[in-house]
Amino acid sequence: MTKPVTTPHEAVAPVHDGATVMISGFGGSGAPIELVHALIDQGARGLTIVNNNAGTGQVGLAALIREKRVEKVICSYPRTNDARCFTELYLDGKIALELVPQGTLAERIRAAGAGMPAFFTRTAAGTELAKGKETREIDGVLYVLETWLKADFALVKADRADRAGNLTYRLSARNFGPIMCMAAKTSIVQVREIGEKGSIDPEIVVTPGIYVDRIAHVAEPVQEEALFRAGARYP
Amino acid sequence: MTKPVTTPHEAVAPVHDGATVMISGFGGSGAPIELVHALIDQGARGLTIVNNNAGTGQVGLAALIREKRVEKVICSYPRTNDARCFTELYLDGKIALELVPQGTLAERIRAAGAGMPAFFTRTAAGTELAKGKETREIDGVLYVLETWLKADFALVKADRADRAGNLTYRLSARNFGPIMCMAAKTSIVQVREIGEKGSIDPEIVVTPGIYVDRIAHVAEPVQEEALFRAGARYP
Amino acid sequence: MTENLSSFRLTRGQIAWRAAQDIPEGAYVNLGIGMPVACANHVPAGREVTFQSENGILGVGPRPAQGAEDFDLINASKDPVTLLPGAAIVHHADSFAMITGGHLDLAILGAFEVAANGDLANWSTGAARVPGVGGAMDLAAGAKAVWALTTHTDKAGRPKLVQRCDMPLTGAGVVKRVFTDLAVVDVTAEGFVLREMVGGVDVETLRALTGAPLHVPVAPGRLSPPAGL
Amino acid sequence: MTENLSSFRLTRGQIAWRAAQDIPEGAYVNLGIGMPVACANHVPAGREVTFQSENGILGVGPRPAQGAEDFDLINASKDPVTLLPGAAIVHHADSFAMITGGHLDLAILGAFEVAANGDLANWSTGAARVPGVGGAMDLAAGAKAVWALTTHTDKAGRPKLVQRCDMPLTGAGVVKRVFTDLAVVDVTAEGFVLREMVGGVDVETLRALTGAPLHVPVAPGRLSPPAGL
Repeated sequence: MTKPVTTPHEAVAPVHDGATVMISGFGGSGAPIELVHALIDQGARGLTIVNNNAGTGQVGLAALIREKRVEKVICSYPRTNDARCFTELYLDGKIALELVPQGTLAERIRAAGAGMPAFFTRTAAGTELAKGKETREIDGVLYVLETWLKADFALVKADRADRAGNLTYRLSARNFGPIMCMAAKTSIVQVREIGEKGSIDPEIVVTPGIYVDRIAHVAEPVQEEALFRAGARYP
Repeated sequence: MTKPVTTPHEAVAPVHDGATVMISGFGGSGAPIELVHALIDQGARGLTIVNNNAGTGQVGLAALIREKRVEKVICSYPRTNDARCFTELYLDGKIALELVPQGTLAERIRAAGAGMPAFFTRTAAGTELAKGKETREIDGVLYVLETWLKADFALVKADRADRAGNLTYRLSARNFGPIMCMAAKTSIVQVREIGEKGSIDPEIVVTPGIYVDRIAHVAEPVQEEALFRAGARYP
Repeated sequence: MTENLSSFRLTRGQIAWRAAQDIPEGAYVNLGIGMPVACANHVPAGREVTFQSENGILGVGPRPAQGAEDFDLINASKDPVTLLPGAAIVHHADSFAMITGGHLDLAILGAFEVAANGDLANWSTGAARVPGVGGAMDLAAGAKAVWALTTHTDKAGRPKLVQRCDMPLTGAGVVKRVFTDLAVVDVTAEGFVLREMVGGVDVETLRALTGAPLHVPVAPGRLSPPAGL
Repeated sequence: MTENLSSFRLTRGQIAWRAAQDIPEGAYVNLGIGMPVACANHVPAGREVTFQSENGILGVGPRPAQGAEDFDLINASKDPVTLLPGAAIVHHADSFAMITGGHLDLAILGAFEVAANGDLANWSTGAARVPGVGGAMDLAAGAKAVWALTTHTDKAGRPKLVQRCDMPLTGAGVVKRVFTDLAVVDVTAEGFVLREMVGGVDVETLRALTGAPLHVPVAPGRLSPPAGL
């Protein structure tokens, strides 16, 4: 179907208090800064955030956390160059953390998108991150049962979209975007460029439009890393 | 790494008696006819074949079955326009069939490629295709535990390759090719065109070269459907 | 009782037409092999519907002109198709992720039997010499809604809307609406509820041809398809 | 016992160099954060090795020239990289499918502790205020072989090659070879086996610095890295 194109602020309007929100990106690559800043302005709180990290500096996810909108972070690696926004709240017991091995995180997200409530993986078998989880030995190898990870919303940075919602990404900024679009009830995508239907070759589409609900046009997206290096702070 | 480029006959040389062989294709689209015919010439027998179907007419997989090289077929739909090669042996009790719902078949193949020995799916829950399988109710919904499906070899038809083994496919001939390349110990791919490394844009690669072991150059591949309609027979 | 039912029965094209009228604006839809495929030809003008084919196509277009067929671009019935602007191609696991992940709004499937509890039997009569299931179970389990297209009775005149399926199930409790050559029937928590019936047939006749209780509202709609389909 | 060990110890660059010498022709390799990343700089000329980065790159190339960095193209350490001809970009689940599916020939990882049974501890000292695991457990569990790069002892002089890991495990029984600043040690069914040691250090000293029995062949190799790394 033809997808609505809006501003970042309109795009994130439906995010409600208490929502689980996936945010794409690995470090700064693929971080939907404009959508996250719009979410800060929007005001939703009590959020559970799924991201690979827990924010850097004083912009994007770090700023969302600093503004006390986040109750819990599900991520693989909350320690970055400057993770103080998360770290301070975490050490104060004011934000919860679910630490998930990165591949398990990715596969749990895909499993949600694909309708598989649980799967066995070797990752973390025999480690403390498997504590309390069901394990099973299959052909002499120990595996851990991991469950799908769903979200109410995904905020994703892509590169190009057509009006059918088909997406392409830029280089390694692709990372979690495609699977988060699959796993969220409502996926909200910011793109640099929007074309008519048919403007993206069907064979190079990375995210098919069925996974995209709202498109925000951000013609000149900023790079989180650039903001961080410039010492920027939002708001 | 740089992949060897050979003829179809050289490419299938390592297939051994009793091997499990995945063959790409959905009907005629994506069926690696030249590789399958080379496999018929090569002579391996006692094979277990994984395909969506069980061959049509007297060419390709149907011919491999007719030549009594196949002990078992794992597929979702062995009934096609002219499936007599399979049907006759099956009704005579001379070939085994494991019938798998198509999406479960695809996901079992991907799970093998991704190292997940088992996953829960709603497909087939409460039906006779789930008989004997572990089931579990999760959040009030019944799911079936399905296991990965691995292969010794995959015979796959792609469109273009570079010497790093990266592949693109043509239209809906993509179907099972990418996941079969992931799931097989040795994947053998026929392509219409082979370029130097770097000749395929990294962002449009469908199958990364890590999943490709042997490349056969077939500059003018035939379409199974065309052979079938022409009443062709191999050998 | 209505005599000579055959003159009132819808054609297969008319059943597909009727189902197509109910496909919502913006829906992502998979059309099963057989009668359902024809639904694509009858979506009302101006309504945007995206058709998925389980072999990896989102945005299936009409059959190409004769001579322009490309057998690398086929649908689940293995018939040549085209791509509409905005189409996308994916591999088989990604295609079934759309299905089993609950992303399709609707799967319109053929049926051998539909039970009053929504059970669907459409993959095996139990008598076939060679079984085949294809993507039917994935679609039945995964789509947000499943509609069934079928004749109201089989060739021997036996009801295909039944209390319990005799044939092996495709999916349990999945069917939401049934379009037959005589009626449109919803499957609800209370069982079958008549929504529309063809003109010339009375409720008593329809009930006699239905193998489970058929709840009839005060004023069921009239099923009036265009002629010539 | 060898006195004044520090003059014999390899630099971090030399440890990475030594590990790089053993990467087989044609291998697909993931390099962990920290010391392992430098292995990419020391692969012998003419040997073809493909580096994977878990954020979705197969075919990672060297760091770009200053000013040419693109922060949409970074490695797992979040440092800017380039793509080599023949590279491919995939999404995160597809990238970890390469890892957990057993397609990588080798993961070269940093280590806090390596046990004689191959257990690896490299994600948590148990004391960190904020835990972080990243892709370490996936790599440890998934790669066909895992090598560990580490100093032979920690800053307090305690062995990092141990009988049993005290720290939380990253993976159980996964390490096949350890490259330290003093030696190359294989992890076998019999435990640690010395393969090479730096010149100037005697076996007695090495054993004293190793927290588990160290099997020493008749003629262990000499570890002779180039200077200036």
